Amino acid sequence: MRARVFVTLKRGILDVQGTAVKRALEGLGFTEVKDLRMGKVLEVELELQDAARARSRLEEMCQKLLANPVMEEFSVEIVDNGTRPTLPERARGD
Amino acid sequence: MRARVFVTLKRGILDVQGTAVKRALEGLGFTEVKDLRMGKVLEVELELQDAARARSRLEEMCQKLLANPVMEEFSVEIVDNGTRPTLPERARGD
Amino acid sequence: MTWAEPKVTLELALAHGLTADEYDRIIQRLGREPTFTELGLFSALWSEHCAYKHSRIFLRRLPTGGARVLQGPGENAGIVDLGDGLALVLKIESHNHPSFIEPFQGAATGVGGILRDIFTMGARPIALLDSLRFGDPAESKTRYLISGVVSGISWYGNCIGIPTVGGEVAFAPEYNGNPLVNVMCVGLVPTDRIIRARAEGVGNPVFYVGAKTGRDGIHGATMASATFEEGAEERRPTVQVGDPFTEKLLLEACLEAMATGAVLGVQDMGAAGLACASSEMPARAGTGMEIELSGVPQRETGMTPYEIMLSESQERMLLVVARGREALVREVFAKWELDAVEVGRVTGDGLLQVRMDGQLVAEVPVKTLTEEAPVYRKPTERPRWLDALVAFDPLTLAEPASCEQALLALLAAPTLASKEWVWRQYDHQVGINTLVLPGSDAAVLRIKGTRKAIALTTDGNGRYVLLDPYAGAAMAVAEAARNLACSGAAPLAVTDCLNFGSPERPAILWQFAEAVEGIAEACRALEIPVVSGNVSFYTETEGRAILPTPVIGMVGLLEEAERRSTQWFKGVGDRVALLGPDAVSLGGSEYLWTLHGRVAGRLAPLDLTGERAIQSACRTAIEAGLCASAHDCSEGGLAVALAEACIAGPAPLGAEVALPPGARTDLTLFGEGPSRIVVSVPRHAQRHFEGLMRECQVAWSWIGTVGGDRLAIRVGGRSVVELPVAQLSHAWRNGLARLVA
Amino acid sequence: MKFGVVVFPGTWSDCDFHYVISELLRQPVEYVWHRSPDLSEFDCMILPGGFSYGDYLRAGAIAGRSPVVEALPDFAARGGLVLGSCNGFQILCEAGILPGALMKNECLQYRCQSTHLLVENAETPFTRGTRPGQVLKMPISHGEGKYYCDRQTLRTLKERNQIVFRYCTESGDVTGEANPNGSLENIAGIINDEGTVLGLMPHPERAAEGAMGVTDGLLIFHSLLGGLVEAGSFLKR
Ligand SMILES: Nc1ncnc2c1ncn2[C@@H]1O[C@H](COP(=O)(O)OP(=O)(O)O)[C@@H](O)[C@H]1O
Ligand SMILES: [Mg+2]
Repeated sequence: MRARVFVTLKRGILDVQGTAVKRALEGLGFTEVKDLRMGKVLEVELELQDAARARSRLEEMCQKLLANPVMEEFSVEIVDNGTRPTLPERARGD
Repeated sequence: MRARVFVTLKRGILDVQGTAVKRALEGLGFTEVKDLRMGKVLEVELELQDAARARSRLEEMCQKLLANPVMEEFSVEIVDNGTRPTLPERARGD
Repeated sequence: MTWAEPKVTLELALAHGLTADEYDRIIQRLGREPTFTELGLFSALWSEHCAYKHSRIFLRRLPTGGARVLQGPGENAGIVDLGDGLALVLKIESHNHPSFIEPFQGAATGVGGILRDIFTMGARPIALLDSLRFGDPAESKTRYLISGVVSGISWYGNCIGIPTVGGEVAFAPEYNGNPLVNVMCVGLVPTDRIIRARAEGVGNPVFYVGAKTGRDGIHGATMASATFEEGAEERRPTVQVGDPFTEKLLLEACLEAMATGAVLGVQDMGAAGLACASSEMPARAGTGMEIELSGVPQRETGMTPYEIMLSESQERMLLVVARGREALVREVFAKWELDAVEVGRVTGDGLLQVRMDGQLVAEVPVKTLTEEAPVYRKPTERPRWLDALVAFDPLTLAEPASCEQALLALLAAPTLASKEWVWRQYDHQVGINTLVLPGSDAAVLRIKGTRKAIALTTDGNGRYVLLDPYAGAAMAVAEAARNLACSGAAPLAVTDCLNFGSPERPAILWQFAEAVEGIAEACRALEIPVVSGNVSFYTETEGRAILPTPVIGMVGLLEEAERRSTQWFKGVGDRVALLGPDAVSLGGSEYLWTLHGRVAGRLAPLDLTGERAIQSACRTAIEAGLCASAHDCSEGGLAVALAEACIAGPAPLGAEVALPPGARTDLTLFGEGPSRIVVSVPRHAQRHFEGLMRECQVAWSWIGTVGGDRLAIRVGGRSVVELPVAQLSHAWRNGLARLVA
Repeated sequence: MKFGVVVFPGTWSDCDFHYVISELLRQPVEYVWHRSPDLSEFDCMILPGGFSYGDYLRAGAIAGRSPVVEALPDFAARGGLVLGSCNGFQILCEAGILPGALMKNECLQYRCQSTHLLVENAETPFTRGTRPGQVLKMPISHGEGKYYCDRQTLRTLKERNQIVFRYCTESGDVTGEANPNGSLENIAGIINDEGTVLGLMPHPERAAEGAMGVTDGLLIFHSLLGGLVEAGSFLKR
């Protein structure tokens, strides 16, 4: 079972890093960027078959370690249930 | 137009953070984690209407600034085309 | 068996960076064609990086011995005796190419590598210094590189908890495509606990410890010996990623294991990884080694013997352990949660035998890989363009309209401006030994448990070396020693990093040969042995080489930590003296570059006997407690040295200075020359100071008084500078920060 | 008073604290490995600076879930004192022993520099050798020291006088310029409601002897030791 966990700053908390990246992009001429926020993504491979169980375990991991509730929120996305890959097509960086 | 950009280490490149987090999770009893890699996600809001154009601009941003092709790869995901939000439901971290 | 080796051909050998001659030589030595893994071994060990093929002949000229030298060149690092049962381990290394490709990780792994060189010797690293060169600061690429490099060094050094206490940063367009990242480390070891990278004792087990092996940087060592061609950025060689956390564990585990006495020899697996460690360790001891690769901890699946031998994964070590004490070593590494696997043993046949799942994949005499590597004496030739360059007389240029504007421009020039933007990103205090923080001529660290302290500096000026490789390199040694003298220390030893273009070009090799000769001469005259170093050739892109840049890392000793000095003025009313000769030149000066955009002219003469006398006079005055401050005149000349003495400290202070008339005011103010030191002397110590200077028989004179809130300089009675220290300070403090923001 | 200095994989100020306590203060002190949950022999536990577990997820996050940290609330409830400096502060917040969180510095860079601290609360066991309003000089060294908490928490911190130190100028003004990392209201150190657990970003152990140029850090140690304070020798500064 593959999943993605997103950990991002809560809305309302100033995302200094995101702001810096936005400004750098503007400097390069990418003025169409209206808003940019930066977070972490964890690509996880689990030895579990059941999607619901996977989701609940991942949420538990977030609560216990992966996210700090003072400033962060998280979301869990199950990418595949072991049979069909549903990952969006990747534009490789090269 | 909203989009997500993922910047992750190329396979084969040591993921120092991911390795440490996986170990920590194991220590907390989450032994079902088989593999874990950590990357960045950028949630971007663009002043563009056209999804194809948005994708190509974002890819350009990745090439120019957001990812270092020597060690990172990126992928771009268009989240909505300005009308219907398709973000997965969020499990709030609090 | 999941791997198969390709057949080795001449083409394959050439693709590995070996020449046809070298390939023939391999066949001749082995009496057969090498296997693929063997070809990998040769390509790594016979590379410029490992074999010093083009430099070895010249390096023999360096003085390496001395009463305090416990270990000269040839080991992972050099060692000098500090007394009190303690020794200092030192080494500098370049990570230029990797830092260009990936500035953050390139610089970070540079720090990781040099740290391992120190703790393999049994020493605890206590300080890092970074000597950096970047291209034109107006280029956005330069800004990208400097922020990446500085944050990479900051990350690795801070995370592992070794203070970065000094270094240098200079800019010149010649470094545009080839930034220099040289990192120096020093460590402390009890004299009776020194460990060497030798595989002693036939039958002793060989352990692999530390991080797992991946496919990182395979061919890194050969890459470091190849110039950048168009498209290098697209070729995207694998970069190594640093893991300072794992290295911290490795450091603690290694030192703990060494303290048990069970560890006999250690070498780190950095450039050319296991290949290098498993051949150099037995070669030094006159033994052999057999290795079984299947047990090597691996991060990836399906790695071939070739890949495992050549991987440059970081944070790994090869240990030779005393037979019967394996359990002890395993226990220590288990505590630190690191892999420790027995992968082989020391043999008596002088061979390196590598097996994978029992099958022999390489069998080479270790001496063939190491001592018998090719050594070249390629032609050298003084380049013809040099004559025109040095023939230029800077005094044919008009004097500046305003010396004040010139001074402000120099203080704000990125090469001279305050480097606080850099070093405030480095933890320079952890370990609570740093008595003099970055920002003075040399950093000073106390040695806990003794009354002593050590002083550390790195110095080098590529412009000088371009104009006169022999004198320029000698001046780098003189300046490093002078920086130590200004802090009150006597020089102990040098570690040098020689950054040059391709040695296959006669003009470059001439620069190199001259520079080495200059270093040797200065080290002999000042009696400072060179105990370790590093050569970084091929630092060029498409035939355009960097400025020839030998960087001198130097350590010095203060018998009394209390008797140290810093470069800034401290007391209103203190008198200012200038020690040293009058001879200065605008040739190759920062003034000529910043105001006129030229690198040309002749350097001021260097008199090594005089230099030594001045340094000794300065040191003696500091030891006697006569100096409130001491600062050497380097780039920017006397005016910049005076300004820095006013503004570099925690509480800026002005000064009034009167200088005799010279040939020209700009020459007097901004001319550069060796052997000159500005000191300030409290009133009550004046007499004593004057007597001491007479005794030392050095040239010196009173030139002014500390006080007020402006720097006022008169030359021949005419006021040429009168600027508020706040204005000087503003220019100097923002010069670099403004560029990198 | 017996001190315990906690060592996590990646800790580096442990030796510095140990040195100050044993060599300068001449007090009994021992290193405590992060796996050890038995703190019964100690009076004061120090969580020193460093990069525990490399700080790879968030500063202090992984260490915040270790056995020794889990034992701290009990230890404090039984009258023990806990001082977390730098990474130690981050760990205490991550473990939820202190409120709030420490985020990346606003400048997005690491900062190693000298700072001034305004003593806001001089009635803690860690600061009773100081005067309220006194300005202390102490270095910082961190990349993630920007204190953050929500409004409600901030209100509580103020009501209960839990803010112990704020970054200030040399003359004691709490200004934006004096704030090295973007901390909320210049907060540099806070204490728990019971007054037994102090977290601060600065390094008192680096400011504990003349050779280092500053000795204000000693005030914290001497406050802990009590004796000298009662004698009044440190109140006159
Ligand atoms: N990259 C750096 N890292 C740490 N400290 C640095 C760095 N660059 C310069 N410094 C420090 O700034 C001060 C001035 O450096 P520099 O101008 O090179 O001195 P000098 O001319 O006396 O050799 C020194 O204390 C030096 O150690
Ligand atoms: Mg100097």
